[in-house]
Amino acid sequence: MTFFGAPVYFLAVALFALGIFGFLTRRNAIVVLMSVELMLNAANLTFLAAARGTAHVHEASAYAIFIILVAAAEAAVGLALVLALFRIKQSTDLDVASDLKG
Amino acid sequence: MNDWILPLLVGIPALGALAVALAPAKRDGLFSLALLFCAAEAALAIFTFTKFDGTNPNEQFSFSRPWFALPTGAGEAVPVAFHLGIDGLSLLLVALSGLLAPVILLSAKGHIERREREFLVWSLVMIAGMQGVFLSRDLLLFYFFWEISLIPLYFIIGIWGGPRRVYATVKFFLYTLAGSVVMLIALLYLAYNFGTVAIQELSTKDIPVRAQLGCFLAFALAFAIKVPMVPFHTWLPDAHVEAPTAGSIVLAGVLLKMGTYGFLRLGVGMFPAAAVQCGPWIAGIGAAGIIYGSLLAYGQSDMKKLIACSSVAHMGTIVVGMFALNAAGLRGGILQMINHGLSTGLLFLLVGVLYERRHVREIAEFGGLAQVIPAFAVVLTVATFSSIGLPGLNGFPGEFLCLKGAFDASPLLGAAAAVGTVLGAVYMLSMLRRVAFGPITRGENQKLIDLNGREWASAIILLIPMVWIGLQPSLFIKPTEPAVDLLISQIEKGRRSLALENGASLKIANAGAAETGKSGGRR
Amino acid sequence: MSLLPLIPLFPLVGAAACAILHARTLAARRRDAGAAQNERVVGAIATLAIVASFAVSVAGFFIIQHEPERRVAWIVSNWIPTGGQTIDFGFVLDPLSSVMCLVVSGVGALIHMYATGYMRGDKGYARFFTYLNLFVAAMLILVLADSLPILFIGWEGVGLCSYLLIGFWHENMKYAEAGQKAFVVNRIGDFGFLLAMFGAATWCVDAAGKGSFQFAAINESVLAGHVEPWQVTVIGLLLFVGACGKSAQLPLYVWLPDAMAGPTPVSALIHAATMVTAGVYLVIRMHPIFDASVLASSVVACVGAATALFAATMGLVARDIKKVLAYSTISQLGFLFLGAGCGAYDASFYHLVTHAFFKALLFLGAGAVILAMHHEQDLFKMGGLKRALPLEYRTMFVGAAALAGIPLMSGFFSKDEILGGVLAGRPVFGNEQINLVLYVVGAATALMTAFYTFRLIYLAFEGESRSNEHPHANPASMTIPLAALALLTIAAAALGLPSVFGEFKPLEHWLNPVLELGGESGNAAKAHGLSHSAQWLLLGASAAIAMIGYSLARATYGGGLAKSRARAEAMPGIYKTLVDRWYVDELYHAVFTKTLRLAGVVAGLFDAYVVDGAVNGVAASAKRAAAAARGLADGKLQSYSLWFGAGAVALVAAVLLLI
Amino acid sequence: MNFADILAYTLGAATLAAALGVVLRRDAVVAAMNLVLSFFCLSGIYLILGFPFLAAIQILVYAGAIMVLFLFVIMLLGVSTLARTPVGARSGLGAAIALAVVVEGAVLSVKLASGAAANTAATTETVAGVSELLFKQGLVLPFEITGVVLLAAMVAVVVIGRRDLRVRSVADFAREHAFDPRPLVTSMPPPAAPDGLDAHGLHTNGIIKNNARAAGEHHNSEEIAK
Repeated sequence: MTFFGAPVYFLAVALFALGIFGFLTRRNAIVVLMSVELMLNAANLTFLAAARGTAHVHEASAYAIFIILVAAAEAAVGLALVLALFRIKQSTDLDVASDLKG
Repeated sequence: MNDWILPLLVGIPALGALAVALAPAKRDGLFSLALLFCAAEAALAIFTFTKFDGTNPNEQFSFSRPWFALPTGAGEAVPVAFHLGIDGLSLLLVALSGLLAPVILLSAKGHIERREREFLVWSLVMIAGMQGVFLSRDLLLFYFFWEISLIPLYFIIGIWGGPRRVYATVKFFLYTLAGSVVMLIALLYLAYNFGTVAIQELSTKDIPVRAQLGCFLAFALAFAIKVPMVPFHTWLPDAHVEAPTAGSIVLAGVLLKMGTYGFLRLGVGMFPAAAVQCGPWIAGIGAAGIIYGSLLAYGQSDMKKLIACSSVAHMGTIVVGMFALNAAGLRGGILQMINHGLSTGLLFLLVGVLYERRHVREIAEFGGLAQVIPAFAVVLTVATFSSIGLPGLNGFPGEFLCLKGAFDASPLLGAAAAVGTVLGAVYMLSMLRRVAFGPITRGENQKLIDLNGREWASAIILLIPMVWIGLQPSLFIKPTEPAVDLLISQIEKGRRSLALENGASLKIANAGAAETGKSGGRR
Repeated sequence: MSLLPLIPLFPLVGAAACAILHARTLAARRRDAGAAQNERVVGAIATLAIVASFAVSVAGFFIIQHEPERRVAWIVSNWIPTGGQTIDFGFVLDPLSSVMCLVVSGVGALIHMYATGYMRGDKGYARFFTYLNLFVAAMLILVLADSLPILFIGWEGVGLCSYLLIGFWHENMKYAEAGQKAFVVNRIGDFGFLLAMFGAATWCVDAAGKGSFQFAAINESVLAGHVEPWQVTVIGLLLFVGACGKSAQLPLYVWLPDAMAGPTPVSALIHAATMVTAGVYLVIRMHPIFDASVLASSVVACVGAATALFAATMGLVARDIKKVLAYSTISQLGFLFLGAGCGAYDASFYHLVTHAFFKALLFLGAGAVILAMHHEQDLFKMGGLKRALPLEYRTMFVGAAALAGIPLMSGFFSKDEILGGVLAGRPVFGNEQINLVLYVVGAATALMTAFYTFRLIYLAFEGESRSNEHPHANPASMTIPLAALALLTIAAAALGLPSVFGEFKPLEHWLNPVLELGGESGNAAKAHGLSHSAQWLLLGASAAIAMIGYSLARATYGGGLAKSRARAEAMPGIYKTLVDRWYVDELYHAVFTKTLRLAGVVAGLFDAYVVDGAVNGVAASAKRAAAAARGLADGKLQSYSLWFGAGAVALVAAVLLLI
Repeated sequence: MNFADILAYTLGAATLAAALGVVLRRDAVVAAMNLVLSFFCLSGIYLILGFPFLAAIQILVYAGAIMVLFLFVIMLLGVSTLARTPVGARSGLGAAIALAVVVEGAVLSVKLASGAAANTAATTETVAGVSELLFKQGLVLPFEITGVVLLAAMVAVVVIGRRDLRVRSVADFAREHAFDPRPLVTSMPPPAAPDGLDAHGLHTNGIIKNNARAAGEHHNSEEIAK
């Protein structure tokens, strides 16, 4: 049966689920950011798969591009934060940064 | 028509508070200024008592100004009026709180050393709040003053109290507030369902029995906490032990009466059917309260806590008297409110006198004071015997009527309440003996000085009415009679509507039943 | 007749005057210690007040003779409006209350005169007379009251004064405790009285169905039968509970022996002549109730007899001169209730009057002896006072003779009347035999009374002195009342000679209007009186009893303590129990005081932990919940995102499931 | 099941494997490499889907730029050697949520797939079409806004990345930038003890500690102790 029916969406869902799992459980800040990228790609895939062959192909592509751009900005800022965190705490482990507990 | 009296009764202490707050004077100047206002308040209260027309059952000197309107979803807004009025039920209480005003000030002068200005402001606001509660004839206004009178005591106990004052005052405040919140819900229910918050109108409207029961129970909770009735009484001993003497006098003297007055005016007055239905239960709890309060008092070693527990027992007598729902019981309840205010007020005054000299309240610390300070011992003896209801003093007529009312309602209830008189004698006399009689056990007691001018003045202000009520009770009972008879007619109306309700439900339940319309209430 | 309120008013005014004088002496004493006590002034005021009241009573006595039913009333209407039955502050002077007034104010005046001597030098002199006057005023209110609540005012008033007077020397904690015990036990009695009052007001309705507190109305309604039998019995029994509390009958007698802690004039006035007789007065005043209910009157009779016997046994071994007299008072009161219970109201009233005289005489005599022996009260440390105190010896002998029932003395006749009344009286519990048993108990008590009375006389006055004190003479102000009372005791015999000596019974005729309320049932004893021969037999028996008692006492105590000590060793067990007063005090202490104290502590703990615990629990649980909630915000980013994720997932699931 | 499907399936599987690698591998660098691999596979899928321009963009921007940035940071911080357990304490809950997402995603995708119109493959994505859309009509404003977003991101990165990042309040900022009479330090002072303070209470070493003067104020002893 064709890949472009349900399976492509299953792939997207799987990627998204893995992204969430990585985001929620990995303690290393950088891997967390990567998981975010993963989730964004899953979204991209869904957009494109849905628009395949229809009149909205260009729009889907444009949206995908927007997503990629935003992902880039997000990655940059995320990494800068990780850098700053490292300077203060000498580690990228997220659990260390818990000074704001109340 | 002299409708200026009542707003002045509430206004004088309020203005006094303002004056004291702004006056540039120092300690003594402030006290004398406040005393001036309180003396005016007392004079006006006595003037009101004399001018009150004892034959007219409904409210007099009423003063009513529209205040604001409660917007309701449907229909027009519910008008709320600043409506003050006095009638038989509240006459004696207004007179009592007027009379207590100078007593509070005089006793405060002895033991308030710091932040006097604030204390005076708070006590004057307190008095205004109390008068407001007894005078308001509009439910929302009643609630307004009910809350207003709570805050000053919170500060009085909280700032000038004893070591555990914060715990005591927070407990007191929250406990009473919880009750009044439930009351607020019932109040709003009434406002929105019956379109009015005027007590007079609500009393005449015949509210369906089921709604009456709900509202009555809500109001009853708030008042039961305030009275206090037994399961809700634990805040009283703590509040009293930690409160300064002036705070204790006002708390025991008037604040507790708001609960019983509320039961009377709002509970029985507005929801007679529910009152008839719950009457026996509340009276039963009241009787249990008498015995439990007395046992509590007997076990105490702290003089002030003993008197606090004794007022739990006395308030139980008042509740039993009132919820006997008959002529004698209601008269007794109203009179006993005043008697308890006077005798317990005097007892706390005397404990304050000892506390100012020895800074300790344990009964074991005293002994044989009659030999050192005989005048004090005489006044203490008079107060003790008035509190256990000795004929010739004010306690007897009130307690006699309450017990007679209880007996008329049901002999068992009468017997249970009467046990209180015996237990009362046991713990009060044992306290009196351990404090005033026997050899002088402590060295410090040797050098105690007797009552000074100020203390004598405040004691005499309380002693005069105590002896007068004892010798001529009719002077104080007669003016309340028309209002009580009006209340009795309300109760009869409640009994009829209850019987109708039971009758109706019986008819529905068993269409063929022979016996319908059996009266649900007392015999 | 506006003279009536004057009777209690004079002592009230006297009390007020003495109080003011006392306050002035206190102020004076504080300024310069040792200011001269104006004893003479205080004593004069107090005694004059009582004498004035006595004078008015005498006047009243003669005035009511001309009144139709010998009855005069004075009322302040609507004193306490109760909505139902009104309570009026009213006095009534009728045969019964007039005699009581005479006795109270007469004996009271003599005792006041005696007290001016007895209390000399006491620093609370004025205070004593304030209380004594107040007491007489309260007693007069009690006697003159025309309705139950006003009687209750007098009732509690005398309770208060006995509390104040017993604990007069309050420096001694023992005396203060005795005072408190007296008041509390009285209050237990008053509990019963209160309920009886309410019961009478609600149940004893007249034809129109309206209840009332007035004696007249209540008696009428009972006689007219408007009241169900069980209600009459309940009222009767409750009234008797009140009477037991006040007149120290069996269950509630424990306070009287301790009440001897008060000064002797107090014991004479309150615990012999007046207050303790209030219970009997109440029973006589409400006799229709006791006539109507056989159960109530039988209970009264039996409790009276039991108390008489019980108290007499304790009297045999008491060492303290005042304790002996206290037990004898309880025993004689038992006699009065026995007579009243059997319907012989006039006999018991007659004995009440004579008892008031000779018991007051004995107490005053004992007071004189105590004062002479520098406050020594133990009989075993006295002896041979005959020579030192001749007048006291003679007057006390007269009193003792009357108490013991020596023939031709007033006590003999009145006690005989009672015993006759028991035999011929209403059958107790419905059968005759019990009357016989009660007669035997009465006789035994009479025997013991005779024995311990003369034991007291011999121990105190006969034999050689067993103490190194040399007694000094008492002032005139004390001896005159003794003589007066002795004369009264002798004269009282004339009040009611037995019918066998001819129909000379002035007291009985005088009381008829009050006691004849119930017509035939009113005075059962007289209805089928004893035949002449039975009466002679009765008189002989009583005389014999008295003589046996006298000779026994003379034999054992004539030669000092030797024989009595031997007798005591013979039966140590019984002797010990009697000395320890049948361990009743310990029993009461254990049963009542301890349980009450325990209940107080338990209530305190229950209150602090359960009720307060619940309140604090609510507060604590709120705090705990807050702490738990705070655990969520642990600062870790990922835990926040976890909850975020969980929320999102749940939302999506909800949307999916719902659509 | 033509050739394209087979290729698509393999690429899909490869993407999944790579994604698993990203998530589960302990070493950050290996994770990064796996991510790059997944991007490549994805671009392959885009090609098959008919989005050639986007596939290129995916490779260029994602794999080329973003991943390079990641690797750069990883290398800079040298964190890859951190040998700590990869998975956090709450992994159980995380896994549960992931599973829930899978289930819900599956349900949604089935719903999405069934609704899709028959793919007529009439039009394929062309660069002209996309550029027409982005620059001429339709999505011009969003495009410019993403430009601004990127600018903002750059500024943020510059601010955050500054060397002397001090926890600052407005008061500190004002105090610091007030006129400072001290002469500028012309030459770099010799490196003093790691956490020594110079006369003016300023830190001398390169690594940012909490602002000493600020620390002085509220005694953040934990910082100074370490």
